[in-house]
Amino acid sequence: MLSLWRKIRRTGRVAESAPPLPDGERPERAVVLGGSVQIRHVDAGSCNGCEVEIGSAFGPVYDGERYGARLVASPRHADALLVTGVVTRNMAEPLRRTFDAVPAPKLVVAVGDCARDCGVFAGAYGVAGAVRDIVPVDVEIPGCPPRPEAIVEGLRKLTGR
Amino acid sequence: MSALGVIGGVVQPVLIVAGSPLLVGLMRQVRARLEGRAGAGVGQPWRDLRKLLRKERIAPRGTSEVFRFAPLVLVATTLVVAVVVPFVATESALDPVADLFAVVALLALGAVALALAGLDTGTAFGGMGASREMTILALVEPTLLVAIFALSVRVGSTNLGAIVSSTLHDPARVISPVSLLAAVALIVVIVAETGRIPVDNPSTHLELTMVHEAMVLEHAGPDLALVELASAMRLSVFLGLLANLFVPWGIATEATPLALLIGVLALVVKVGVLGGLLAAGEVFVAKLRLFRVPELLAGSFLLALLAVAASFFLA
Amino acid sequence: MYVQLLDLACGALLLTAVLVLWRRELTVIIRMFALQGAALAVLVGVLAAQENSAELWAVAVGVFALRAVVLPYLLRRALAGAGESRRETRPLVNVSASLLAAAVLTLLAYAVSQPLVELAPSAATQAIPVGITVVLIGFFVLVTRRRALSQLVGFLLMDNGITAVGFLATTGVGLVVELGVSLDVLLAVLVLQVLTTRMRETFGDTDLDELRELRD
Amino acid sequence: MNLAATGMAAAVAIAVLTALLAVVVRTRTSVVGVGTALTGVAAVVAGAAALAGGSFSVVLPGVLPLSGVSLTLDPLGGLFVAVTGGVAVAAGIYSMSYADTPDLRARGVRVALPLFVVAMVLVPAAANVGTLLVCWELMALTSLVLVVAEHRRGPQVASAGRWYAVMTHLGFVSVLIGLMLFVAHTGDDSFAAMREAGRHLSPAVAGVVFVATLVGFASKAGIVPLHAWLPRAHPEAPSHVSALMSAAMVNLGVYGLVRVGVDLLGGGAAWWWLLVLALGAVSAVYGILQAAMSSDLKRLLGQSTTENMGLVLIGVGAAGLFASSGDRALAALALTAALVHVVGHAAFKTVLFLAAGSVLHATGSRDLDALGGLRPVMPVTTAAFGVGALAASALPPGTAFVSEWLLLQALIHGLPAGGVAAAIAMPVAVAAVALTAGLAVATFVKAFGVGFLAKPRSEAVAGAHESPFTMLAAMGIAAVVCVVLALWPAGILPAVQAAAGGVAVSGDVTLRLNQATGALSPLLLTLGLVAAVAVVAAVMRAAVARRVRREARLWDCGGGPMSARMEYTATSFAEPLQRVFDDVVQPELDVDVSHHEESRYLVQAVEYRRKVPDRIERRLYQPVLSVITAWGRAGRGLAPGSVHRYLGYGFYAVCGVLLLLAVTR
Repeated sequence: MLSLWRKIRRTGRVAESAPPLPDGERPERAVVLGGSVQIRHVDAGSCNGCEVEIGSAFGPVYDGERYGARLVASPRHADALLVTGVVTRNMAEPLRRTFDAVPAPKLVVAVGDCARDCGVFAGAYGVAGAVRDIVPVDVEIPGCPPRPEAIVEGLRKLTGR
Repeated sequence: MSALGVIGGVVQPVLIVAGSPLLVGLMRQVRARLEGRAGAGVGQPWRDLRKLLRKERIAPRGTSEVFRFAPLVLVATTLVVAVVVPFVATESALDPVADLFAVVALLALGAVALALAGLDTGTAFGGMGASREMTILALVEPTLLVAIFALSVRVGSTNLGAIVSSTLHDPARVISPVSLLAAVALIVVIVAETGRIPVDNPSTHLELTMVHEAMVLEHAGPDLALVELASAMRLSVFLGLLANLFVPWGIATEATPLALLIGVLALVVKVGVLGGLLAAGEVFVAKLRLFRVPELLAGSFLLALLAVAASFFLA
Repeated sequence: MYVQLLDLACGALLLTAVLVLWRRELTVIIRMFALQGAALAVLVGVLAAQENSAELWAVAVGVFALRAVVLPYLLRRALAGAGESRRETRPLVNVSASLLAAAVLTLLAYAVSQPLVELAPSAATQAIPVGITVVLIGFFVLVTRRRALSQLVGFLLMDNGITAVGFLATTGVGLVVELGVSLDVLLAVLVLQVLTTRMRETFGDTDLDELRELRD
Repeated sequence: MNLAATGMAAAVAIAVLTALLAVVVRTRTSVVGVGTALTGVAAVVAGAAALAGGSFSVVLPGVLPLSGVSLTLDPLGGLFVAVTGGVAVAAGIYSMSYADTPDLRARGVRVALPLFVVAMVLVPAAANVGTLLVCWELMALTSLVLVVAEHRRGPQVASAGRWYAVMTHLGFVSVLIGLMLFVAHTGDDSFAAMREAGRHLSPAVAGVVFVATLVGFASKAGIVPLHAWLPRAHPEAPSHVSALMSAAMVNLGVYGLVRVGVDLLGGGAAWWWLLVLALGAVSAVYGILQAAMSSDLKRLLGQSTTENMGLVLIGVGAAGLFASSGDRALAALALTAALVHVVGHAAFKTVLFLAAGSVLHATGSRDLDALGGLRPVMPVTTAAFGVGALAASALPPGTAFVSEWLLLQALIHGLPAGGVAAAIAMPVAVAAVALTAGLAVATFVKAFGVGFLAKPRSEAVAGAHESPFTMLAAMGIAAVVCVVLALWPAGILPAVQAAAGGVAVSGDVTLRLNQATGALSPLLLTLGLVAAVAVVAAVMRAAVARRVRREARLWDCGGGPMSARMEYTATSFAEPLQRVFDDVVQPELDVDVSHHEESRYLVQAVEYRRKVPDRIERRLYQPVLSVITAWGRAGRGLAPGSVHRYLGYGFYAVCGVLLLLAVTR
C-alpha cells in the first residue's frame, strides 16, 4: 500500500493539458445535453484497432472523461452511440435495436474509416454497409484507426467542453 | 416538534439533495487525481442529472408499475431519512421516526423497491442484480443491527437524537474500544450497502460483475436520474450518519442562524472528508469476488459483536 | 484517562487478534502480530504509569523489544525464505466460519472469566476476558491453519494473551518471571524456525498437513 | 351471561349446527363457508369482550367423564380466541368458492372445517387439563382430515398426513405426560388449583413438567427440531386450511407455552427461558433459511411460519428471562412484542396463504420456477400478496416491522437487566433476529418478484385468470387488517397488553416505551413516506421535459427475442445465498452433461438439479425412523399368520399379568 502511495506521488498528473475547444459546428441535439454525454460503444464489425484507441482516449493521458463524456454499460443510459467498424450483416439488426433502445435525444458517432465508408472492407460479401446506411450519423471521426486526440476531439464536439 | 427540529427538517433534505451529487463529483475527482487524470469536475454529476431530466421516458414492454414507481420510492425513502436523521440539528422534525432501526429499515425498503424493479423487467441481468443485492442486504443486516445495538446500549435508546446528544455530552466515549470497533464494522457495512469497492464497482461496464448497476440497466432518462440521485443521496446519508454517530461536533443544538450555519458547514466538511477518504481508499483495493464478500461481512459482524462484548467487557 | 488508555490497548489487542484470523497474506499477519506486541507493551506501560513502578516500565520496554521487534523480525526472515507460499490459502476452517467461531469464543471467554473478574473488580481485571479471548483465538489459529508460520503466529498469539491476562490479573508478575517466559518464547520461535527451514528443504513446503506422510 | 360467554356459546352453536347440516343434508359449500365465517365472527366478539375485561367462567361437569368441561376466558385466552376467529372469518369466506371442488365437497371434509375452527376456539378457553386435552385432540383430528382432503392429488398428500398424524400425536403424548405429572402433584386438574400449587412445585418436577409440555407445544408451533411435519402438511392442505393451520393453529403452541410456563408454573428458572430463546433463535434462522432456498410457494410460506414462531419464542423466552431476574416491566415489553407478532403473523400469513391458494387455483402450480407474469392477469391477488409480503418482511410500513421493533427494543434494554446469561443471550438474539429479518426480505422479494412480476415462465401461467369474488373478498379483508395493524398498532396494543399482563408501551399514533426512551410511529413514518413520494412525483412532473413514455422492447443486447427460459428463476435467485450458507444447508447438486454422439467435445444438453434437503430432519429423524423400521421388521417374526398363535399371545399375557399380581402382592 505504501509502495502504491509512493508511486502515485511520484507519477503525479499524467493527463495532458486540454487542447483548445475544436471549432466547427456542433450537432444541434448535442446542445441540449449540456456538457454531459454518456456513451455506449457498439462494435459493429471492427478489427479492434479502433477499440484500442478508444481505450486510450479514456485512459489517463487523454482523459476523455474530463470533458464530460463517459462510457456506460447500457444503451438506456446512453446519449450517444460510438460505433466502430463496418456494419456486418449479423450486426445490422442489433445496431438498429441498440439505436432504438437509446432514449431521445440521441446521437451517433462513427469512429474510423470503416465506420464512415467501409474502408478496406468496402464491397466485401459480409458487409451490410457503413454506419450511416443503417442509422443516422451525427459525427464522423476519420482515421484507420483514428488517433485518440481525434476521438477526444470528436467527443468534445458533443459535450461542448 | 420544536423549531430547531422543523428547521433541521427543511434544511437537511435540501442540503442532501443539492449536495450529494457534488459529493459523488468530489469522490470521482479525488479518484481521478490519484489515477493521474484531470477529472470531469465536481459539478459533473449535476450536469448528468440535468441532462437525464431532459431525456425521453421509456416504458420497456412487459414491465408493470413496480418498475415505474421503484425510483420514486427509492428517492422518497432516502428523503424521509434525510429529513428525520439529526444531520444538521440535534432535534428531529419527526422524532418518532428518527429511530436507528426505522432508518435502517427505510433504507432497506428503497433497496427492495429497486430489486423488485430489476426482477420486474424479466431480463437475466435484472434478476441477477436483484439476487445479489438481496444476498448482500441479508448479510449486512445482522452487522448493522448488532453495531446499532453496541451504540445504543450505553445510551439506553435507539433514538438517533438521543445517541448524538449523549456523545456530545460525553466526548470521551468516542475513543473507547466500543466506538472504534463499531465504527469499523459500520464502515464495512456502509461500503457494502452503497455499492462501493471492494463489494461492488460503481463504474463497471461488465454486466457479470455488477450488483447495483445490473438492476438499473433498463431505467432511462428521468427514471435513471432518480436512481442516480438516490444512490448519491444514500451515500451521503450513510456517511452523514457515520459522521454524526461518532463525531457529532458542530451539530446545531439551538435554533440560531449561527448555530445552524455551523451545523451545515460541519456536516459538509465531515461528509466531504469521509467521502474523500473513501474514494482514496478505493484506489488501493481491488474489487472482491462476489463469493468473498460474505467473508468481509462476517468479519464486520465479528467486529460489531466484539463492540457489544466490549461494552460489557470493559464497562 | 487511565481507564480509557487501558481499554484502548485492550481493544487494539482484540482487533489485531481478529485481523490475524481474517487476513490470508502472511506478511499482513506478521505485521498484525507486531502491532499486537506494541499494543501489549502499551498495556503494560499504562499499568506501569498507574502503579508508578520502574520494574513494570522495564518490562514494558522488554515486551516491546521482544514482541514488536525481535519476534516479528524473526518471522519475517523465516517468511523471506519461504518463496512462493506467502498466503494462507486454504485453512481447515474457512475464513467466514472462523470469524463466526471467534465471535462464539469471545462470548465464551466472557462467560468463563466472570468469576475471575468478580474476585477483585477493577478496570484492569474487567479486561481479563480480552486476554482470554486472545488466547482462545490464538489456539484456534493454531488448530485450523495449515502453514507452519501462521501456526507459529497462533502460538505467539496465545502467549500474548496469557501475558495480557497475567498483567491484568496481578498487575505484573515480576521482572524475573516475565524474563524467563520471554526467553522461553524466543527459544521456541528459534527452534520452530529451524524446524520450518528443515521442513522446507525436505518437502519444499511448510504445509503441516504433509507431515502426515511421515506416518504413512 | 356476558358478551364473552354469549360469543363463545354462539361460536360453538353455529359450528356444531353447520357440521350437523353438512352431515344431514347435502348443503352447498357456501353454507359451510358462511357457517365457518360466522363461527369466526362469534369468536372474535367473545375474544374482544374477554380482552375488554368481560371474562367468564363456566363449568359443565356432566359433559365429559372424569374431569368435566370447564371453560374460562381470560385476556390471554381471549387474544388467541380473537385471532383464531379472525383467521376463520377470512378462511370461511374464502372456502365458499375455493372449496367447491369434488375433493373438498366430500362430506367428512365439510364437517371437519367448522369443527376444526371451534376446537381451536375452545383450546384457549379450556380451564382444566381434561378440557384442554380433549379440545387439543379434536383440533388435531379435524385438521388431519382436512390435510388429507385432497389425497387424490398424489401420494405426497398421504405422506404429509402420516407425518402430521405421527408428530402431532407424539406432541400430544408429551403434553399429556407433562400435565399429568403436574396434576399428580396438585391433585386437582383445574387451572385455578394448578396455578395455586404451581408456585410450590419442587424445581425438578417443575422443570420436567415444563420441558415435557414445551416439547409438545413446540411441535405444534413448528419449532426446530420438531418442525418436520410443517413444511409437508401446510403445502399439501387446501389453501384455506393452510391459512387456518399456519395463522391460527400454530399460535396455540405459543399459547400453551405461555399458559403453562408463565401462568400455571409461575415463571420458573432462567434456564427454561434460555432454552426457549435458543429454540426460537434456531427456528427463526433455520426456518427462514429453508424458506429462502425453497421454490415451492406454499412450502416457502410454511417454512416462514417456523421462522415467525421462532421470533415469537425469542420474545417469550426473553420475557421469561427478564421475569426470572425480576424485571417485570421489561418482561411485559418482551411478551407484548411476542404477542403483537402473533397477531401480525396471523394476519399476513392468512393473506399470503390465501393468495397462494388463488394462484394455485388459477394456474394449478405452486412452483415459483414455473410462475411469473401474474400481475396483468391477477391484479387483485398480486396486490394482496404484495401487501402480505411487505408485512412479512419487517420493512416499514409493514406489520412485522412494528413487532420486530418492539422485540429488538426489549432485547436491547434487556442487556443491563440480567447478568452473564443476558449479556451473552441478548447480542446473539439480536443477531439472530437481524439475520432472520434480512433473509426474510430476500425470501419475500423472491416470492413476490419471481412469482408475480416479470413474464410467465410456463404455459399454465399464461392462461391464468383472476379468482372468484368471495376469494378476493377474503384476501381483501385480511389485507386490510394487515394494513391497519401496520399503520395503527396502537389499536391492538391495549388488548395485547391486557393479555401480556403489563403495560410496557403506550401512545396512540406514536408508540412510546414506558420504562425506557424509545418511540416509533408507523403512521407518521408512512405518511412521511407518502408525502415524500408525492413531493418527488410533483417535482418530476415539473422538471421533466418529455412526459410521454415511449414503449420500447426490453434491452436484450440487440439479440433476442428473449424467452422465458432466460429469466432469473427462484432457484437462480437463491443461488448466491445458498452458496453463502453452503455449510449449513448442504444442498445436493446434480449436473448431468450429455454429449453429442459424434464428438465428446460438443455438449448436447446440461441438466441441473438442486435439492436443499432438510438437514436437521435428516440427521435427527432418519436414525429414529430406521430404528423403528428395524423393530417393525423384527416384529414381523411374531406374526406368522397363525390364529392359534395370536390367541396364545393373549393367553400368555393374561397369565403373565396374573402372575405379576401374585408376585407383587
